[in-house]
Amino acid sequence: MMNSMAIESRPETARTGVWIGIATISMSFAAYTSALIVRQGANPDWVHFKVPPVLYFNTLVVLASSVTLYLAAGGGPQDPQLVELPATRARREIKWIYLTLGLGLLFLLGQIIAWRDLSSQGITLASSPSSSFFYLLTAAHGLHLLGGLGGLLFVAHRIARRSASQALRAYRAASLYWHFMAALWVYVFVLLAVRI
Amino acid sequence: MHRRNFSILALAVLVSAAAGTPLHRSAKIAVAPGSIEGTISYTGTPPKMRPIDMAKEPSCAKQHATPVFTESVGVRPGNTLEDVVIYVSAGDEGAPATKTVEYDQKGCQYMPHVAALEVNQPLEISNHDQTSHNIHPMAKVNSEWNKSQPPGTPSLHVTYTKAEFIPVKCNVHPWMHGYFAVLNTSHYSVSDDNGKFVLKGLPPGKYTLTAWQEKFGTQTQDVTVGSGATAKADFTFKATPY
Amino acid sequence: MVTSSIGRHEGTIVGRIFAILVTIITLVSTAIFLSRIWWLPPDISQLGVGIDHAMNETMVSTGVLFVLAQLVLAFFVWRFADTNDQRKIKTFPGGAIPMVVVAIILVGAEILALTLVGSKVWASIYVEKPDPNSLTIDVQAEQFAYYFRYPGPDGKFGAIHPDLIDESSGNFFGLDPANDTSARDDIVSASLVIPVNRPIQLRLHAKDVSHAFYVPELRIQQDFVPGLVIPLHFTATRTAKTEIVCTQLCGLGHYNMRAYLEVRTDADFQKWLNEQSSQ
Amino acid sequence: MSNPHSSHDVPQQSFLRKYVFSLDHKVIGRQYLDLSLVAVTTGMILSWLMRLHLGWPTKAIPFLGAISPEAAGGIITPEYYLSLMTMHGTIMVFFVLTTAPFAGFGNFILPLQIGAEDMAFPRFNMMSFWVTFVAFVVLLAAFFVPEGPPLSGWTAYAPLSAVGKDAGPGQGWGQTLWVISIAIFCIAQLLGSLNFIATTLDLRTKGMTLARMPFSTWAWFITSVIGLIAFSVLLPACILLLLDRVAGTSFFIPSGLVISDRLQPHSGGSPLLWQHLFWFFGHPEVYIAILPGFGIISQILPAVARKPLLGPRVFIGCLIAIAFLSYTVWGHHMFMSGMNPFSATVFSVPTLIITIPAAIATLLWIGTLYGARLRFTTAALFCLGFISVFVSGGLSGFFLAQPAIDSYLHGTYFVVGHFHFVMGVAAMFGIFAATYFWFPKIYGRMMNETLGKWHFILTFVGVYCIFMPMHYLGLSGNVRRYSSFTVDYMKGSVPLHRFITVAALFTGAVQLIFFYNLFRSRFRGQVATENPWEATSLEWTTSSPPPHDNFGGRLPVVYHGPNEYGVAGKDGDYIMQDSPEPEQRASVSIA
Repeated sequence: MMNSMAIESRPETARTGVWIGIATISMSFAAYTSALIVRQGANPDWVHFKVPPVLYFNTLVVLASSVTLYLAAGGGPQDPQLVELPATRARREIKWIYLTLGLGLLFLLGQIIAWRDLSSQGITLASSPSSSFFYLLTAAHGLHLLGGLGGLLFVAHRIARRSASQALRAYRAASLYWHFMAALWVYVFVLLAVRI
Repeated sequence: MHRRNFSILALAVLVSAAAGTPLHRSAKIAVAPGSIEGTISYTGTPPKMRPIDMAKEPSCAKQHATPVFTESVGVRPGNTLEDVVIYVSAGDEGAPATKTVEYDQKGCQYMPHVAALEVNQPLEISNHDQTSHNIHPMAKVNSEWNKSQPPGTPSLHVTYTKAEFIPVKCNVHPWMHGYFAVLNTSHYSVSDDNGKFVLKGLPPGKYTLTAWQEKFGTQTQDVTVGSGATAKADFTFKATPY
Repeated sequence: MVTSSIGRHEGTIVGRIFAILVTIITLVSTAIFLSRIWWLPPDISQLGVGIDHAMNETMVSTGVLFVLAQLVLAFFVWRFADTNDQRKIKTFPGGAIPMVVVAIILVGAEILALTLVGSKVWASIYVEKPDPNSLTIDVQAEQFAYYFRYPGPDGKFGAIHPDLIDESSGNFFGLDPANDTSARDDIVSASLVIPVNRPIQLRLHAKDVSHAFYVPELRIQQDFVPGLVIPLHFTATRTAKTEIVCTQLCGLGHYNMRAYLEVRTDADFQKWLNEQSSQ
Repeated sequence: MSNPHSSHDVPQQSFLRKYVFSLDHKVIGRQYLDLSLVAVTTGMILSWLMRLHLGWPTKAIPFLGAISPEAAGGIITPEYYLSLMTMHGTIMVFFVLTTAPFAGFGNFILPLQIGAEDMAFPRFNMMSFWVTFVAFVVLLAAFFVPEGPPLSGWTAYAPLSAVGKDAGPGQGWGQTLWVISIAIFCIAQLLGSLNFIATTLDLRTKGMTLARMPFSTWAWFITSVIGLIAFSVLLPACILLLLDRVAGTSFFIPSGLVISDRLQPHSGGSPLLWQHLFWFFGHPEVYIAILPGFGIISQILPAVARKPLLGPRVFIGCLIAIAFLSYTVWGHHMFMSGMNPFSATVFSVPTLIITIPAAIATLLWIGTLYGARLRFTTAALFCLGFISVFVSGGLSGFFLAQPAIDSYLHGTYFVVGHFHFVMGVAAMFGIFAATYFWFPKIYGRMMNETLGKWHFILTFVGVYCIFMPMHYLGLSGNVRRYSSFTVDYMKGSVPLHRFITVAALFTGAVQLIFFYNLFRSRFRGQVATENPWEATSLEWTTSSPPPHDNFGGRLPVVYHGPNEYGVAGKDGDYIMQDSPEPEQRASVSIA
């Protein structure tokens, strides 16, 4: 987690925190997964249904948001001597961050559409164990992603203040979390598509 | 009501208030109340009353020299039925009742099996056993509660505000089942161990009478009570063995 | 420094008191264990012997460790108080290594012995298949009683329909005698009556929440899990009347959830069965 | 943080910022300790009521009838007993044994011991406390809801905990609040654990290598790793349970249940799933409660024995081994649960193996005493008491770890005696030791040692009188969680239960000495010096209590491990961790 981009010797506690958070979230999704597998095996009342098609689009959106966030950093390594971000560069970076933010919101909107789609078919939280897990996993992921949106806003705020090192730290922590959210969604999506 | 009858009406109010009967039913003065009596019986084969196995609660089991039987269908000699609630379901709106109805737990049985009472009438539940009971009236219209009553604790006092037939059970002793019949009328009765009932103090008039049995449901018939007369009303339920 | 002497010399008396207390507590506790004032009730089951054996073995080995550890602790506390005699501190001979070795060897040997003995006994009760000639009895646990069902003369259990359960009419299992002829002769009892020396196979199911089946004299215990039918088998070797109690928290009447277990001679058992089916 | 000038002058802060929503780890640590003091008092009073009822079930308890409608006439109903038991267990496990030794002392001491100015995420830290506080309030609120407080035990086995109020009193709002409270508590613990880990990894001062970390910091660090994994499983489990209760899902509720004559509208759930999820958390939780105690004992013992802890690296290894193994043993709570009997054997092996590191740690403590110059401070006595009760409780675990013997002892008072010794009393002794030891650092004043010693001696005798007899009861088949003993074969146990009740009331009364000492010393105690116990770790290099930024504008540099006792240092027979003097070999004579 440390690399040459770190411009101070002070450890990046925020990034450490995100790594630990990732461990936590992974563990709780592991718990949901094992509950899903056990519950599916416990009884033959598991009702299979097709995942709403909008989820395929959502998957693309969330992956695209990962790319736009990566592009926000300009792609390449940063000059370690840089103290203040040049204004043009800050503007450009903020633009990419907002694009990511927009894609994140689009993703959440898509999730809500998926829920409405299902509930219009009469598939609700309590109607079968498979739908319970569908709503549960998507809601849990969505809530965590909401936290990531907060992180992105914070990064934009830091870039606007144009302290290069602070902006970089914030970006490195928030983007780690955001990429993890994208990866977690792919996991959740595959799990749902395969099991439900 | 016309104006010239006003004084008569006022008198009637006084009389009826003194008699404790509702106003509009006794708009005529100088009448003697009548009564309704009858027998509850069944046709067909009723379910067998099964002996209750109280082995898990020796303190209760030893109170019964002869086996106790299930009471959900109280079959009595002459094809009659005990514990059927007979009440006026139309033609009477009841009057506030203040007398406390007692519901007892003794020998791991409810005494009586069915307690009939009026809306808002005080109900006192007590435990005369050496063991702890829980009283769980499974009300749907009224509010449901569930409380333990260890031996030696004070009686529980409750009232119900809406008419309902409330099944009562004790989870500690699964065979203990009873009913609270909460009624909107002050004219009701529960058939005795000969299947007989009598409703007294009814002002003359036309009534709808309902008989309710916990397994067989309800039956109704219209009865007209004359002044000082005793009307007959028998009910017959159709029984099936299972 | 004023405060640095706190508990230094004047405190040694407390250390001695502690050492004496530990010794007394150890000896008294051990004596009560050895006196067997509180002990397992006599065993009436075929497989209980193995459990009692494992129990005794564990009692002896942990008892020895208990007494040793506590007394060594008491001795060290007594012996190595700071009495201001300028003595040098000493390190335990060999350092940490003997501790590791002792722990691994002692505990390891213990584990091996216990697992070998214990898992055999465990397997014979809970893993091995029951005798094919066993008497099968259906057990239902509910808030807060047990009901036992025998198949009746036809040897077949009627099917269970939870929606037909009607306790007020005595239909605790939800049988359907109107349509199911095999249910009509099922015998339902509130006590578990069994013949002596005949393998018994219980099928445990719960009506509402989790419960347990525990008979200390039989040395067996098994939870009822709602939604599952759990088999349990044993053979009683002596006639007796004892209790079955619930050990899994099931609600307000948990403490009073019990049934009697009556182990009878074969003749007595048949007599009882006939009485029941005539009802 | 890298800028010592700005952090030295503390800005003027509002009252709220300074005492209520403080970001200072020391204030937060004290808040945690105060919260757990309230919690432990509540839990203890609940246990008194339970014990009184078990000793004299038909006697009315004065005033109780007036306080709680569930106990009409002062007589505790069976459901109220179970509620008391549930709340006692939940409060003690979550809000005392997890909160005090880990969140409380850990918060105050850990940053000091690694030479940091604060936690890595002070805001998370503050939130973590207040979320814990909310969880506690929500739990207590369950006492005041119409259907009564929850009664399905701290393990809340489904379906009893999941089906709602048909299952009896306490299964309405009370149980719902319980689930919500625990879920909130999980969030607080996750925030806290995250903070502990990040702080230990990132904020160690110069020279504070992992090998030089004090044992208590090691224990808190490992505990937070365990907590992170454990609570991130309990949280989903609580959410599933909550959905079963309020949203009509069927994760844990199977079909065909008839409860209070009503066929339940659920289908297909698995009650065992809850047990697996719960115990996957529940067993590590035992170590969350006890490992800080391990660390505290290992930290205090060298200071009072005036010699280094025997095998410091072996000890750390034991902690790590326990942490790892704690995730492989949860099934031993479920030997009788109806899970596959083969897996019982599988789970019993790591359960027995985990006793090896625990046994090594115990032997290391006893071995440390050999050739020591023991100073019997109250903290020292509680350490010694810890060793004694941990041995007693640990050994009874040998019985329960074997499925065959567990089939007799499971669900009896033997289990109650076992876990109260090993997890309750041992962890409490750790908390007491930590309190007497660190009180001067936390409040700047000394506790009264004479009262402390009385407190220890009477408590020590008291707990043995309470919990040793429970093992005898268990051997005779006395079942736990019974509100009275009406079963024929248990009737004979009542006299022994009365003895336990008397012992419990006595031990509880003895704690009044502690409370008095605690409050009096806070305001009237003798003023403490920087390092009253002549200990080596960094918290003793700063003033008592430490300034807002811990080290007064500088950060200490570490040259030594925490274990350098019994050597000739410039302060006496020990070398402080930040002392620049060269490392010395302990001048000990080998016996």
